[in-house]
Amino acid sequence: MKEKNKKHVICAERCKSCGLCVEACPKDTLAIGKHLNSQGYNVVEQVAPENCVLCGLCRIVCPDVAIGVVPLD
Amino acid sequence: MKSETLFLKNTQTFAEAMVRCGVRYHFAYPITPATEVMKHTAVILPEYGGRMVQMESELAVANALAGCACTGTLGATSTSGPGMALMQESISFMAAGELPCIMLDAMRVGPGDGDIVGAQSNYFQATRGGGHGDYRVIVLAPASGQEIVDLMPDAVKLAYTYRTPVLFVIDGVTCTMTESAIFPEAHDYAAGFDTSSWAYTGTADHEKRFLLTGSYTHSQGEEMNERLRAKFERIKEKEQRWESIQTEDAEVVLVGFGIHGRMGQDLVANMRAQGKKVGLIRPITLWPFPDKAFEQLPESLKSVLVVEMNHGQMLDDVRLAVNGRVPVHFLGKTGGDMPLCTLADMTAQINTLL
Amino acid sequence: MRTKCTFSGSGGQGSALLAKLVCQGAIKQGLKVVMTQTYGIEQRGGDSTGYVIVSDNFIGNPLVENDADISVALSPSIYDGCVDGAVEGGIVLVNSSLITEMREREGVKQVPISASDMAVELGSVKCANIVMLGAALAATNMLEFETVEQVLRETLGAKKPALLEMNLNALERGRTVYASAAE
Amino acid sequence: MQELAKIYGDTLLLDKKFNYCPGCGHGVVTRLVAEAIEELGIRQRTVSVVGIGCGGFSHHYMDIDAIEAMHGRSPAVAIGYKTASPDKIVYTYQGDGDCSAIGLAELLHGANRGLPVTCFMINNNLFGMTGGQMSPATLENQVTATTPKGRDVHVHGYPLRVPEMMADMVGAKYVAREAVCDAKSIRKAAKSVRNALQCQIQGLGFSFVEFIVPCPTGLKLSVPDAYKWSREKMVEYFKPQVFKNEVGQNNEN
Repeated sequence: MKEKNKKHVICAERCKSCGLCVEACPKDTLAIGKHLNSQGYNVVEQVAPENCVLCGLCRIVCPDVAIGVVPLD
Repeated sequence: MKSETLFLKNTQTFAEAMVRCGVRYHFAYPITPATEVMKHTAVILPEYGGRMVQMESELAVANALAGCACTGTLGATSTSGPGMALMQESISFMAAGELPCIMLDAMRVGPGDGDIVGAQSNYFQATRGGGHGDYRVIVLAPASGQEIVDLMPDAVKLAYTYRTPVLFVIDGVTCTMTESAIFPEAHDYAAGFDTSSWAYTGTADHEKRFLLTGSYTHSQGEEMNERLRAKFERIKEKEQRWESIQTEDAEVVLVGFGIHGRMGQDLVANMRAQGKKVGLIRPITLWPFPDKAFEQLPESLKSVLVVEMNHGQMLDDVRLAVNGRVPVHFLGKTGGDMPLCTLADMTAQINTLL
Repeated sequence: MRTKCTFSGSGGQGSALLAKLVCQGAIKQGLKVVMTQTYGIEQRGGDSTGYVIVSDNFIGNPLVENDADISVALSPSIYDGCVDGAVEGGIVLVNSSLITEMREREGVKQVPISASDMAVELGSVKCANIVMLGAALAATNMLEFETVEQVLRETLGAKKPALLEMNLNALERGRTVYASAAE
Repeated sequence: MQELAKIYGDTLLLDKKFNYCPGCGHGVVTRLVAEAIEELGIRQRTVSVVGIGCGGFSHHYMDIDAIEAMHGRSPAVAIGYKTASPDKIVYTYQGDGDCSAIGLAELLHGANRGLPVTCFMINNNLFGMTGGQMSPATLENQVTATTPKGRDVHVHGYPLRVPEMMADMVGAKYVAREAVCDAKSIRKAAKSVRNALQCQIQGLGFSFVEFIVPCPTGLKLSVPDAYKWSREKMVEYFKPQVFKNEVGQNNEN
């Protein structure tokens, strides 16, 4: 599949735990986790990575440029 | 453009002088009597590859001028009292942002809407400013068309050397009188200054820059203010300008700027012809105020007479400079058909002081 | 030598032009000159006065402060001001076509000249100011008559030759009429 | 972070974290502007003139020169700048208070003047930085810090629709209202940002985009609720649409 050239990434340091990506994800792969970043926010994490279709909607809605789908090196 | 003598209204002389010295963009809004400047630049600026831009208000004018200055380009504006009032915020902004520009306040009578007749009612507005916070702008007060021409190269150099607005305040009487002035060959004085170290021209040749006149931390604000303070002190030390006439043995010294300083030259000549020991100090920079002119007042001095077309504004600065050594008297007038103290008024007042 | 002049009229009578012509003549003769003006807020129709000082040295005081050596009063509305604004020993040229009532002022010589009527005879009421200019030159020594003729040629000559002829006539008429009227 | 930088290029400074509140729509618009600048290859000749308010931060996250103007005056500053430097790309980034309250005259005259500059108005329908007071865009009956019983339109007037006023201006060549309340609207908004800047690059004239953005902090709502509120209430009154588009069709994508 074409999407195999890409991967899902989260920049934990930038996340502010707003949850917009969690809401936007069509496959419910994301959730606010327990881990705190240095800003004191509970960082979002992929709870069901196997369901991720690399659609990139999380990147579109994220107001902090903290998440997205990037090409593999 | 070769050297030539032109017979112009002094507002037009101002327009010619600033364009010949490098002003390329003139932002303005019509207001009597400053309108003459924009009428003139609208005609001549295109010949120099520049443009007069009429804006929707003096608020917009002053901010467009700031935007122009951000590119490192020399811009100017011209206005009168009420317009000057609207520009105060942006003048504070430009002083804080260290943006060079040339401004003219063709002073008329206030307060409020006031009247279109000439006055010197904006001395406080010019030297103290109505903008926000601790700031100063260099204020020049020429007394004739020729002096407007002669001061303009300096004005541009001051604006760029110190990166600050330079404000001409010229009473409406001087502005609206017509006389001849000798213009030297045109020269773009702004072009001689390298603005590449500060102008906000895009990151092609420098690291990201941004103009910030506020502060994100209290220490940043303090640092900005200290830097400005040091600059203002430097200007105060180095840039005081004035003209003194026969003060060495004077019993009364007349102090007047602009039109009154100019009339003072005739007054001193007339009174000296009658054997009366009168001298004149004519401040040319209103900020920095020429304190140094008052350092060497003679033993013979009995009093000082300040003459202004207002209720007594420069009077404060003269009193500070004289610092109680002799009495400082005041003669002032605002409004009316011929809104200034006549030579006869001044002579009568001085006779009571001799 | 310093001559102070006041040129007054109602809007459209050309008092400002009159003042400007004197200035141009002065510059031509290498003299110092300063012109100030007063006018109403309205663009047209108000009273207007042009003050001119012609001098052979630097003019410190640029104002005519009720000390005009020569005054021209073109309309009744400014007549009083012209009489009061003259210096002791000064001359007031009165446009007697419009100013029918004159008042005495001691020490000031008032010369009635029916400038508007003469102007109409010469072709247009608009040249009444030039009639007065001719008279003012005759009344003072501030400028050479020929200098002003030359100024008129230069300012009007190329663009409006017909007007030039009329104005030159008006200037001459003013000069000759002053001599007889001043008797 | 380095991995995300790969897709954003040089304009967005990802080592600087956004100072916006969690869920703030400014973050989305700031990113869209940065992406468009990157895509159009204009970073080194672009200058941002920012207003006073939360939008004032926007330039800090981009590697471009910037001018922090006085409250409301950014369009006038931009016009002065563009007059002196017509080869530069100048855009303003202002909130609805800066743009449509104190700075409405500068904005509208700027639009009408038609000089090719771009103004972005980020409409979160209140004054965010000063703590959620009523702005011209506050909806009728909406509770804010200064309208504790809701905006009384008989006292404070009606919510102000800004691009509608420009649509008829000859000098304005690209005028749009977008929303950034969900993925679909954000994608459309991205297109408008590009078009607006393209309009300037082509020297066509003034361009303007208003963005309806949620301000969870100012609205005192959870992030999802604030987005829902904006999608339902704001977008109903401030209808997203392209009012005018004179940008060359070949630049559409």
